[in-house]
Amino acid sequence: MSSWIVTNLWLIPAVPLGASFIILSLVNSRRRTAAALAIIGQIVAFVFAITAFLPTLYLPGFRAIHNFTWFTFGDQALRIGWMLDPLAAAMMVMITLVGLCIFVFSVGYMADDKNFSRFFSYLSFFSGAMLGVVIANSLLLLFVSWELVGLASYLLIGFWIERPSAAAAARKAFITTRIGDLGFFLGMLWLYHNSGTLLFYDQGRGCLENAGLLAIGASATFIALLIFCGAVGKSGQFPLHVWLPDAMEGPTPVSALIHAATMVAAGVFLVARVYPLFSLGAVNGVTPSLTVVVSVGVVTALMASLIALAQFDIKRILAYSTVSQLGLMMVSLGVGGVAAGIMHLIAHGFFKALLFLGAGSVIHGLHHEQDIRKMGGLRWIMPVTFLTYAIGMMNLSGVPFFFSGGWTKEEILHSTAHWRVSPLPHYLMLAGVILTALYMTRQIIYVFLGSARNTDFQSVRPAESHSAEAATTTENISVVRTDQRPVFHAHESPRVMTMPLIVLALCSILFAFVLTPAWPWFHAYLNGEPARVDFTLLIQPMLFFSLALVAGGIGLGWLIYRRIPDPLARARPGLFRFLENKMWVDEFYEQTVITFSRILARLADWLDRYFWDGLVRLFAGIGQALGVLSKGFDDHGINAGVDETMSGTRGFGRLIAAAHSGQIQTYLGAIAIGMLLLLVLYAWLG
Amino acid sequence: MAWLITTLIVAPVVGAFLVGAMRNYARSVALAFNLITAIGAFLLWRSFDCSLSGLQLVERHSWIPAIGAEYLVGVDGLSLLLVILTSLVFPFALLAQSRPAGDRGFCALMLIMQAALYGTFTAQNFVLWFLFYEMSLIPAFLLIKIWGGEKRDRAATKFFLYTFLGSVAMLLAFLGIYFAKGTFDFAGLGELAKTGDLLTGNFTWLAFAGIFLGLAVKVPLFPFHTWLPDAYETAPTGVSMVLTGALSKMGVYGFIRLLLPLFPNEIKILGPWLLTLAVCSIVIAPLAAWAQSDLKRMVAYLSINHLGYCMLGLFAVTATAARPLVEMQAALSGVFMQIFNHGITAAALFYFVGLLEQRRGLRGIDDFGGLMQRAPLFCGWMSVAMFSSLGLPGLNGFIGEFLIFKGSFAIAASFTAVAVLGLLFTAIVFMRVMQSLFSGPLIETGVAFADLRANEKWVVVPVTLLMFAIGIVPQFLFNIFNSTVVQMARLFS
Amino acid sequence: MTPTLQLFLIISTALFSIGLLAALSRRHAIFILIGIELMLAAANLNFIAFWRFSPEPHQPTGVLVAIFSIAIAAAEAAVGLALVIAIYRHYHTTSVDKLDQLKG
Amino acid sequence: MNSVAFLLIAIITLAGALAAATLPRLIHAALSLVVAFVGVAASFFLLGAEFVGLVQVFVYVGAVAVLIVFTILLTRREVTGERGVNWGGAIVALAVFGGLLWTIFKTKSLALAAPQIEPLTVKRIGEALMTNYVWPLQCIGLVLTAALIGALVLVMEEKREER
Repeated sequence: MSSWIVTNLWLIPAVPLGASFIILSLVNSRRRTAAALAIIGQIVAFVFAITAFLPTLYLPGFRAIHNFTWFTFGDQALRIGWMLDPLAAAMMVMITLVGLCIFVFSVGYMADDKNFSRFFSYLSFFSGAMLGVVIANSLLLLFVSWELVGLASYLLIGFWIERPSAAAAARKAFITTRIGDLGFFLGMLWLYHNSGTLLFYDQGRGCLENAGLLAIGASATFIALLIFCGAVGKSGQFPLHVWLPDAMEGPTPVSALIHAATMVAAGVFLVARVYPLFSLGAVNGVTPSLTVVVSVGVVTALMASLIALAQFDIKRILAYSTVSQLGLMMVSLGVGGVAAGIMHLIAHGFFKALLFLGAGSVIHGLHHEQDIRKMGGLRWIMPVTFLTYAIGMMNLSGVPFFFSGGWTKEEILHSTAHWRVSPLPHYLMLAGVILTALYMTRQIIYVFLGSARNTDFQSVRPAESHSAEAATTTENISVVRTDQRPVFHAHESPRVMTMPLIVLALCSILFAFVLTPAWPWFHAYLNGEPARVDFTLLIQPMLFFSLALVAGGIGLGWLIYRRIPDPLARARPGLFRFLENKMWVDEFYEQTVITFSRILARLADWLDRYFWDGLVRLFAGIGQALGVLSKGFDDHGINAGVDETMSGTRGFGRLIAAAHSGQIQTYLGAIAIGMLLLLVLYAWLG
Repeated sequence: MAWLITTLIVAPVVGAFLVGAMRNYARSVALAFNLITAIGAFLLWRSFDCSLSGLQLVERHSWIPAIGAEYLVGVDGLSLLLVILTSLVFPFALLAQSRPAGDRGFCALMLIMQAALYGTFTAQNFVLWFLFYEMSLIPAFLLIKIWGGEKRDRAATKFFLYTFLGSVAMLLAFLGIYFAKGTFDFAGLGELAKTGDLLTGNFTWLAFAGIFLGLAVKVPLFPFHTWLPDAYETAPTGVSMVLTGALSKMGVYGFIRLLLPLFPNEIKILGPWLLTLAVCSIVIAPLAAWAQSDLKRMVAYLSINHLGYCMLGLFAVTATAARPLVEMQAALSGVFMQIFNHGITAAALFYFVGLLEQRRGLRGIDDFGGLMQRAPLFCGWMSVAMFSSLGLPGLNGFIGEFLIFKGSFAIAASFTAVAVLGLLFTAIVFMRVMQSLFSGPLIETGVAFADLRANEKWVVVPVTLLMFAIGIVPQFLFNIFNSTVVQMARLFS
Repeated sequence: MTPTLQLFLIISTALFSIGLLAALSRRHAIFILIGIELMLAAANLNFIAFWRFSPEPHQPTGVLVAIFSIAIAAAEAAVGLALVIAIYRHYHTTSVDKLDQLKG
Repeated sequence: MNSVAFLLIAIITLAGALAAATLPRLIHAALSLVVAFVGVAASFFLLGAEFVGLVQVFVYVGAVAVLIVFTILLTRREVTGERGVNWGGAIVALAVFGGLLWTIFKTKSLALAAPQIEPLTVKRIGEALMTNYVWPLQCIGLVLTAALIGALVLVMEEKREER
């Protein structure tokens, strides 16, 4: 069984990919079939993922590979392959499970979209590509899937294609991540050159095994950093984080699946996958490349959580929180806590998908209103959404005991505490915890507590909401006109959307039980060790300290944000504007990099039109001068053809015309001179 | 089966005369003859033994013994690849071209050009090769001159003079070599060059310069490229497809067959400069493309960029001192792949731009908007071509580029590192195109914009399927030229 | 001393230059023709000389080329003189100075 | 090979040629040309190409020179004994002479003595003409015919116009 699933691991990505292409070839009107196909594909992939997961449970440190030749060039073979190990298996299960929830959610969320089936095709395509990233045992296969994932992200961000802002965001995302991918590409080339293979594991010959690492030697730092560029782009790390908040232009399920739970985490996954490269030659677990990872992570995490404090778009807050959580994971990997980082990745996958879907549910219920200033008081109208959202918020803020996010964050803080280089990341991450609690509290208060602030929405009491829930969403856009202003009924989402929320909330809670220090099963599973049970480990000073911090953060948030409008905006308007405008990073890039390359493009065009062409014209002119000299070389045509400026043409034309005296003897003399010149040339060449 | 190659060369010429002689059905006859050549190319492929490295299916007749000219044709992996590419591009180009006035002449000229291309790719003697090489130039000139868009006179003259001057330089250089060594045989000259007694003294540099100029203009290599945007922009769709799909390969082919084997030392001396030119082609061309507003011109610039990758690989293989065999094979395979892929992809892109122009008479990037709402199929298939061109994995463009970069990174790392920027700029250009053409609100030109028609699908679907096939299971293409790559890598090292 | 190839070549060079002189400096059309004939004779002399001094003189290539060349020269002279007559009839001059119909 | 004969022939040839090129009267020049051609023919004899020498005499002295004289007679009305030498032409001719001479002296391999050969019989020339060179021979025949017809047409057409 286990060998069968290893050789046929390709089925896991292939099933959603196949589903995607089948859906794409369907007519747009076959909506039910499309959704059904996508969901069935996802379920099949999930079942396969579980099948692949099971064998990894029996043996600690299980790793099975299947390599084969993709193609041969010259007499060399390019081999790729896939692998099954705890990391891949855990990721697969997470991706397929979260994906499944989001697919189901989308059925409700996208119900009245006219390109419904195309949406599911793209989603399936994404899912397949993402699973490809996870199972790859070759950096090349990983890169291939990586790019396909980027393509899917591009297509889905720009899904509402008639919106110019969506198209711009999609383009920005594609190009920004591609900048990182260039580094990744170069790193891959370098790695291939040094180690002679791109396979991670190949019975001792892979590039992550001893022989390969030995061959890589000192250049490992550069290779690792170049590969890290790819991760920076994909995971929205500073300085390439700018695309991720803009990517929220896509439909909310897309934000949940791609830009929160899976794709953006691929960067973290990549670093974890090639971790031997990063840690090669480590002294006390510290290498230059890992230090860079930590620095980038710290900057990203803090910056993003600060910006999140000043945003008003419900999805953008979550986007910045994603960026900051990814930074946190990078920090964890950088300080050596690989397992901790991956645990947080998976936990984050569950609860961030949950939060985004919750936000989607809110947006859906408010008929595509995203500004949190216009929300409020939704806890009565959307009880299920509120409850699950609160669970997600607890996870994200890092409340331990019942919430997986709390435990994983705990692990990360532990890892940072033991970093040899500097204690600074540890303290900054503690500050990050407070900030996270702050902005999440702010969001919850704005959205769900208090009373409705927007007159466009009529708050509906819980008693009425049942009828709304029963009805399908398409019928729910009932507009009541009062005072010439449309008044929408805010409503709880249909069951097809709330069920995924509940499932995800349960996942994020249940997952917590394999993360506790008392029984760190998941940690051990990832590290390939047997897990031990020790309840005394539950009592740790660190745990209580961070609990205090979280509580402090939430309490502070409650104190500050009880009163709306935003007190920070009132107290420090300058600072608030700075944060609200995303620290002006976008504007900075616009003014520097983008403008610069635009100018470069204009320059290239100008050079081409005038300089190079002019040079050619100059050469043509020299040719013509030679023609005048030899008095027989009729190159009037060259002039007419190449010379754009007609006056020059005419001048040369006259010169040449003067050479055509019509006298036979002049021509004859020119021929003689030509012969003489050839003679001289011949003599010179000897 | 030795007569196969001759059949391939002669059949289009016969077709051209037949088309010229008949009053009607020019297009159908031309397509029928393309079917014949396609079958011929297929038979050639089948009877070609991929495991052997040398020339195969050689046909040899004495022609003008006094000047060492022979009728010597034969194929190795590279030639076969290009013959197949030519056989693919021409029928699609004929299908793509809407019937112009004077269709008879158009089809006849296209067929003659096709014959010339087959000849160029199979001839193994310089005189014969040069004859075919020039033979392709005249139909191309006439096709642009007669059926081109506005500014066609200027563009055609520029195209002709540029390439013709290059050819003259090359011819002179070769005459010099002939007088020095008395042979026009590619293989014989290669042997002489290998032992180091092809030429000596100043004359070597003159000959090198002549041949280099001729080929660099044809490819074109930066900064000899300025004829290309004008020519591609003005040429009618079918001709643009052929120019970029098949004709531009003649230059690269010439580099591989002539310049690199004959002048190894000169190339080594000029190595960094040549690599710089290739990198300039790669980086500057897409930048210039970014600044264009005419789609056809933009694709033309990107074509320069893609051929720049070929040049990078070739120069990396020959121009530097330390060269592991593995990397050379990678770079060469990449170049061969890229030749083929660029032929397919760029032709497809020109086809799509041609469709836009045919539908609305416009091809400015700002003339369209929101087409996705009206013509999703059109946009989808065109996006595939664009993604293939920007090197998305899973489509054909990626494999060639990956191998070129793999090979040349190991040999000339710094140049390759800069060249990677070309990938970014290409992506930026295509993103710009997609954004302004497909997305946003539907603008006036897009109203009642027809989606792909059935006859257009006959062109689009096979080509796109081929792109996917090469991108996912490229082995069938590698099989054609693997032994040739091994042999060539040995030759260059 | 027997004459070497070099001497013959010098003679033919001199002959050629004299022909060139005639063709370039005289205005009468017939002089130009005479000059051309002289140059052709110089070329023929070269052919024969190279044949005679070549390592393989039993191949009569040089001789045959010279014969062909003489034949072509004869044809050229005939046509050239006919042209002179025709031009004379038309323009009533044989001075090439006055014939500049091709002036650009 | 007799060097005295060579010297004599050289002097006759060059003198005749120089006279043909520089004498002011056309008819004198034409007669000097005959001398030069005879000289060239003599050097052919000296080089052992007797047949070519004979052809030279027949064709040039017998046909071309006579043709030239006829032409002179036909166009006699304008005998403006031209004055003033075109110095440009002379300089160019001198430069070419110098250049060629320089090249000849520079090429060391030219100082050869003639090898011994068996005489080249007319039979061998005939065989060569009828075997290896039969195509060029045919072409020459065609060219001559064309030249003949062309010359005739050129001269006749003018007459028709005059009428």
